[in-house]
Amino acid sequence: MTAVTPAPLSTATAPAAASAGAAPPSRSGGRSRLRTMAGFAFGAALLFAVAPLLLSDFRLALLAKYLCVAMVAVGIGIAWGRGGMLTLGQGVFFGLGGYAMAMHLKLADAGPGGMPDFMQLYGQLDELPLWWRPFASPWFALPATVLLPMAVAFGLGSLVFRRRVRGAYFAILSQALAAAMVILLIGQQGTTGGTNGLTDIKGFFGYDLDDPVNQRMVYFIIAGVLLALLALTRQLIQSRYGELLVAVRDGEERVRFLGYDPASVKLVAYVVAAGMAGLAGALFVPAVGIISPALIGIVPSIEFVIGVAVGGRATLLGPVLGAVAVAWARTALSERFPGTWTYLQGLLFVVVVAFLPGGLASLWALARRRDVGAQPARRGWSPLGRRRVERTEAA
Amino acid sequence: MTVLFGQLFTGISIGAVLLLIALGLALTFGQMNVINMAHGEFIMAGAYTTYVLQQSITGAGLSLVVALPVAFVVAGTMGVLLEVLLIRRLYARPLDTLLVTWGVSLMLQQLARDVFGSPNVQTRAPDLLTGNVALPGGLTIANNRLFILALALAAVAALTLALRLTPLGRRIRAVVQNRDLAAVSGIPTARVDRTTFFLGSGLAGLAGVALTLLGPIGPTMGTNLIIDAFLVVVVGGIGQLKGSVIVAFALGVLQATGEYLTTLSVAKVIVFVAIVAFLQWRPQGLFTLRTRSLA
Amino acid sequence: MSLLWSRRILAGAVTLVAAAALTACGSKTSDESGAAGVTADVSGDTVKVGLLNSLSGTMAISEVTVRDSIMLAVEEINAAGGVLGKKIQPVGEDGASDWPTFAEKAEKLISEDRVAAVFGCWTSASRKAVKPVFEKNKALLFYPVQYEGLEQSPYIFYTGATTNQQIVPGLDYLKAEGAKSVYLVGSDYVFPRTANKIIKAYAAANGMTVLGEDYAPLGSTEFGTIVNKVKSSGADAVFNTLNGDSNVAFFKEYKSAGLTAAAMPVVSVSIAEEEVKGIGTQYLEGQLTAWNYYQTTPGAANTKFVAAYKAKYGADKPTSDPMEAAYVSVYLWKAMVEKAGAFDVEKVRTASDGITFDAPEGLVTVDGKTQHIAKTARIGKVGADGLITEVWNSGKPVAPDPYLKTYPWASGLS
Amino acid sequence: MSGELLDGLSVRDVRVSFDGFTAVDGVSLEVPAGDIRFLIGPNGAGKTTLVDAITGLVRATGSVRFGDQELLGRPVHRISRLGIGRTFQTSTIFEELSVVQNLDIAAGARRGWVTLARRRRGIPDEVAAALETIGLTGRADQLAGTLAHGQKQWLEIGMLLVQDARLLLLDEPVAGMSHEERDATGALLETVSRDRTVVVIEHDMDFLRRFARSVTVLHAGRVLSEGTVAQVQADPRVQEVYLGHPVAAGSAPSGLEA
Repeated sequence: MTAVTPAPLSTATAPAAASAGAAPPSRSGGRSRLRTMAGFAFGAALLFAVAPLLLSDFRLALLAKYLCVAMVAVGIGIAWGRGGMLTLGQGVFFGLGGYAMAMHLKLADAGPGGMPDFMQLYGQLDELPLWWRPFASPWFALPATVLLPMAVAFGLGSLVFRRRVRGAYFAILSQALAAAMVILLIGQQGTTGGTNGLTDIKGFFGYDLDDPVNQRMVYFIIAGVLLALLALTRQLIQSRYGELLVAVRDGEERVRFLGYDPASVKLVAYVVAAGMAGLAGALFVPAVGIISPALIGIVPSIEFVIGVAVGGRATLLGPVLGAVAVAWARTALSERFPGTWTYLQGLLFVVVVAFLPGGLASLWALARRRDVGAQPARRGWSPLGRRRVERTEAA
Repeated sequence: MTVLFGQLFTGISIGAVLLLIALGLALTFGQMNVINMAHGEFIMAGAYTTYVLQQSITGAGLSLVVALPVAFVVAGTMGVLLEVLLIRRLYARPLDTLLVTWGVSLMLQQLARDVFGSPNVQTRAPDLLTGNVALPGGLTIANNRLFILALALAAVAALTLALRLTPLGRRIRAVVQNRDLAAVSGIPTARVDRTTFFLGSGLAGLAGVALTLLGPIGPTMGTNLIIDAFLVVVVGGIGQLKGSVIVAFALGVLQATGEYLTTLSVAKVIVFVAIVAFLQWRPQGLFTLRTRSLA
Repeated sequence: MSLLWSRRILAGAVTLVAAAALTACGSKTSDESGAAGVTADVSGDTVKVGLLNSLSGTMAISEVTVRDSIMLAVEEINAAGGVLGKKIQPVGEDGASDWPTFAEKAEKLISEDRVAAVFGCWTSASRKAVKPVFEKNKALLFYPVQYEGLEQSPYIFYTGATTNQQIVPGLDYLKAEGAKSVYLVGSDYVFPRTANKIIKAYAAANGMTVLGEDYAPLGSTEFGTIVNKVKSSGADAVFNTLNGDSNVAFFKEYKSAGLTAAAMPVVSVSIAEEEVKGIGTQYLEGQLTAWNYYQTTPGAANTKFVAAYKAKYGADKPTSDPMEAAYVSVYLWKAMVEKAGAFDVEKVRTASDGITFDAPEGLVTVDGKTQHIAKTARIGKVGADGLITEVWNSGKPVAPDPYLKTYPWASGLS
Repeated sequence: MSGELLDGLSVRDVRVSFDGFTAVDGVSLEVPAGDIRFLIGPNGAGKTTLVDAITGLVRATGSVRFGDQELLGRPVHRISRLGIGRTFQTSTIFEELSVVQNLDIAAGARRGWVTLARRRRGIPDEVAAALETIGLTGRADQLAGTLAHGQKQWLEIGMLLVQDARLLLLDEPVAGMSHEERDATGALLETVSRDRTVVVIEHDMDFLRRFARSVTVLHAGRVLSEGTVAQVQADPRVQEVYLGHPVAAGSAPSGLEA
C-alpha cells in the first residue's frame, strides 16, 4: 500500500460543475489575451493615474505600503495557491530584502566611510562590520534584495522538499524559521539595530525621502514593479510549469511517478515567492522608512497569508486585491474601532477560509460561471485530504 | 557539578512544560490532523479559570486542586464548540484548519482582553509550591517544577491508559487509523471526533492551570508557547504519544544546555537548526506510523 | 496580436513610467515647501491633540494605562477651560504594538488630523520609528516613558526618566547599601542592553563587580537557566531590566529557587504598580524598584491625581510612573503653549525652557536644551499590599543628562 | 517506443518488510517482453507492495531488473524515467487540470526548464496519439475531474503511454467499471501490449480469463503458483488458498471454479 492512493470517498465526490485548473488555453484563445491586456491597462490606469489624483500624499504613501504587501501576496499565491505550500514564513524573505535595502540606504546616508548612527550608539563599533561592507555598493545591495531571500529559500527548500517534508510540517517549520530569524536579528543589536530595526532612512539613491514629490516617485516605482510581477506571474501560471505545479499540488506522488522530481518543481515556486517577498521588502523600506524585526515575525507572516486567503489563493489577481483590501480595512477600521478590529480580522479569516476557501475570487467565478483560474475549494483537492487512507497503514 | 545537575533538571522541567502543552496537540494534531492554533488560547482559558476560581475560593491550594478539573472541562468545552462549529467542515483540509483556528485565536485573545483587561492578572500559588527541595551539594529543585513534571507524567499515563484500555480509546484509535472502516463498523465517528477534541483541548486547560505557577496570566500567554509545542509533535512523529514525550524532554535538555553555554536567543536558534537537521534524517518524526507523509 | 508582443508593450510601459517618475517627479534637493512641516489646525474653538498608544497587541498591557491617564489630564484641562481658551479634542490612534504602524499613525495624526501635539509611544522601537516622522513634519511628540537615553530630538519632549534619573540612582543606592557585585538580567532589546552598558561602566568606576549578564528574548517566559546562573553567581544584588511578561516568569522562578529579597535583592526598572498586580506580591514583596513616582508618593498633587484616576477608572486601578509622566506631559504642554501664547511648534519649543509644574511626583522642570525633565529619583520597595513605598530619594530633582556628559566614568559610552 | 527493443521484467528474491512484518518474502518472477501478466492473490498477499518495490516507493532487498537496468535503490522519478509506469487502485489523475494538460504533463518529464517556462501551443503529437488510443480525443479540454470513472482509468493508462513507459504496472484497472468499460479496457491492454510489457493486479476473474496471457499467484508474500490461466486454475494449492479465505478473496472462488 502506498500513501498516494487517494481516498475512495474523496474521489467519489468528483465535481459536476465547472471548476478549473489552469484555464485550458486552447479554449480561451485570443479573447482571453485581449481581456488580460485590457485588465492590465485598467490596473495601470488605476494605479498610475486615478490613485495619485484622488489620494492625499499620506494616503498614497499608505497605498504604496499596501502594494508592497500585495507583492508578497502574489508570491504566496504562487507557492500556496498553485503549489500547495502554505508558507508561514514569508516575513523572513520580506525582511531579508528589506534589510539589504535599508543597509545600503543607511550606508548611503552615512556617506563614504561613515557608519550608521545606531552602531556607535548601541554597538560602540569603531568600524563597519565586515558583512555590512558589500552593501555600500548599490551593485551588490540591489541584486541582494532579491537574490539573498532566494538563496535562503533555495537552501531551506532543497533540504526540506527533498526529504518530502510538506503540508502541515512545512507550514510549521516555515513559521519556526520566522521566529528564529527574529530572535537572531534582535540578538545582534549592535549590527542590526535590534528591535528598533533600521529606521530614519533619509535618502533613496540621492533623492530626499522627506520630500513628498520623491515619495510619489517611490509609489510609482512600486506600482510599476507590482504590475511587472503580475505579468511575470501570469506567464508562470499559464506556462507548462504552471500546469505542472498544480499537478504537484494535487498529486505529488503521481508527478513523481511520471518521472519528474516534485522537489525541484516546488523549489522553483518557493524560490520565486521568496524573491517577490524580498523585492517587496526592499521597496517597503523607501516607502515607509523602516524595517524591523516586528515586520518579519510569525504574526506579520500570517497576516501576509490572510490577504491571499481572502482574495483567492489560486487566482492571479485575488492575492493582490485581497492583500490591499485587508491592509486597507485594517487601517480604516483600526482608526475608528481599534479593539473591534481584532475581532473583525479574526472573523474575516475564519469565515473566508472555512466557508469560502476559494476566497472572494470564487464568488466572482461563481457569478460568471466560467473558469478564471484554479479553484481549490473542492473537497479533496488538498494533498492532505488523503490522510485517512494513509492511516490504514497504522493498522 | 551542581550547576550541571541544576541545568539538567531545568532542561527536564522545560521539557515537562513543553510536554504538557504538546500532549493536547498530540491528540488534536497528531491523531486528528487538526492544526489548532487556538490551542494556546485554550491554555489561556485554563489559566483564567484558575484566576476566576481564586476570586471565590481563597485557599491557594484548594483552588488549584479545584481548578484542574474545572479548567479541563472549560477548555474541553471550548474545544468541542470549535470542533462542532468550524473544524468539522475542515477535516479534508487540514492546512486550512491552521488558518481558521488562527483567526479564532485572535478573537479569543481580544475576548480575554475585553473580559479580564489587557494587563496580566495574578493568582496565588500554594506556599508548598513556591518552595523547593534542597538536595545535598547545594542543589535545589523547585516544587512547582516538580509538580508540573508530575502532572505531565500523570497526564501521559492517564492518556495512554485511556487510549489503550477504554472502549472510548479503542474507538479513537480506530477512527484515527481508518475513519471510513470505523464508520462502516458502526462507530459514531463524529462523536468520537468531538470526544477526542474535548480531551485534547481539556489537556490544554490543565497546562493553563500549571502555567499559572510559572509565568504570566494574560491574553497573549498562549501564543509564545504554541509553536514550540507544535514542533515537539512534528519532531516526535504524529499518531502516537511516545515520540512527543521523548522529544519534549530532549528539546528541553537541548535548550537548557544551549542556554547555559550560549545565550537564550542563540539557544532558540540552535533548537530550530537541530529540528531542521533532525527532519532531514527522519522527515516523519522520531516515531513514524508507516506512512509516506502527513500530506 | 501575439502575447509576446503584448508583454513587451507592457514591460516597455512599466519601464517608461518608472523612468518618467524618476526624472520628472524626483527632485534631488529637498523642496522647501515640502519639508516645511504641517501646521496644526487651530482655527476652530478646539485644538486637536493626538494620542498614539498600542491598544492591541503585546504592548497594550502597558500602553492602555498611559492612554487612560492622558485622557484624564485632557478632561481635567478641558473642565478647567482648556488651553488658550480652546478645548482639547483628543484624536486616538492604535499603534497596535507594531512599529511601522506607529509611524503610519503618527503621519496620519500630523498630516490628516493636523494635531497640535502627539502624546504617546512606549517602547524605544516605536519612538525610533516615529522620530523621523515628527522631525520631517516638524511636529511635537511627548514621550512619557523612562528610556535608555542617548537621544535628543528637537521635536520630542521626554517626560520620563533618562538613565541618570533612574539607573544611576539605582546603582548609587545599591552601592550605598554595600553591594559589591551585581548580576544583570534583561530582555533582549535596546533599553536593557544600553542600560547594562552604563551599569558596567559605573561598576568599573565604583569598585563593583558585574558577575554576569544575561538576556532573554522579548516575551520569553522560561527562566530556569538564568535563575540557575544568578543563583550560583552569589551576587549581592540583581539589576533587572526585563520587560513585560518575562518579569512574571522571572520572579516566580526566582522565588522557587529559594532566592529572597533579603539575601539577593533585585532592583527592577520596568516594574511599576500595574506590573506588581500582574506578578503577585507573593513573589515580589521586599524587592526594589527605581522610578521617579509611586502611587504612595506624598504630596497634595499626587493625592488629587490618585483620587481622580481611581474615581474615573476604578478603585482597584493603581497609578504608576509612566502613567504619571504621561499625565504630566499634557499639563507641561499646556503650560508651554500658554507661555508661548500660541500652538506653533517652534514657539512652544522656545517657551519650554524653565517651565515648572507641581506634578504628582513633585516639582518638575523642563530643560529646554535637552527637552527632558528634571525629576526626583526614588527607590522603592514592594510591600505586601502591592504598593511600592519609597526607601530613598535623591532629595532634589536630578537634572536630565541623556548622554551622561557630566559623569566621567561614562565618557566612553556615547 | 517504436524502434526500441521490448524488455522483460525480472524480479529476483525481493523482500520487503515493515517494522518486523514481512510483506513480500522472497518473490522471484520473470515477465517476458510483451506479456500481459496478471498478479492475483488474496488481500495482503503482497501484490501492491511488490509493485511499490519495483517502482521504488518502498525499500526492498533483492534485485529487480527491467531489460539490463537494475531498478532497486533508485529514486522513484529515476525509475520512472527508465520507462516504468504505474497506476494506482484509485485514479490519481490531476482533477483540476484538463485531459490534455494531464497527458502533456505525463509526456514532459524530460523537458528542460526553458520548455517548461513556455506555454503549450496546440497539442503535441504523442499526446494526440494517446488521446486517440484511449478514445478521449473528444474530451481533450474537459477537466479530468469531470470524467466518468472508466474514462479516468483510461486517462491514467494514456498518461503511461505518453510517458513512454515500456513496462506498465496497473493496479486493479477495471475495479468498479461497467461491463462495456471492462471490454474496452481489455482491448486497450491488448493494443498497448504490442510494444510494451504489461503487469496487471486484478481481482476480477472474468477479466483475467479473457485478457491474461500469464498469471502469477501470490500468497502471504510468496509466489504460490505461476503459469497460464488454465494451469493456475488447476493448481490445487491455489484452490486451497482461495477456498480457505472466502472473505478475503471476495468473488474469487466462484470465478476460479467456473
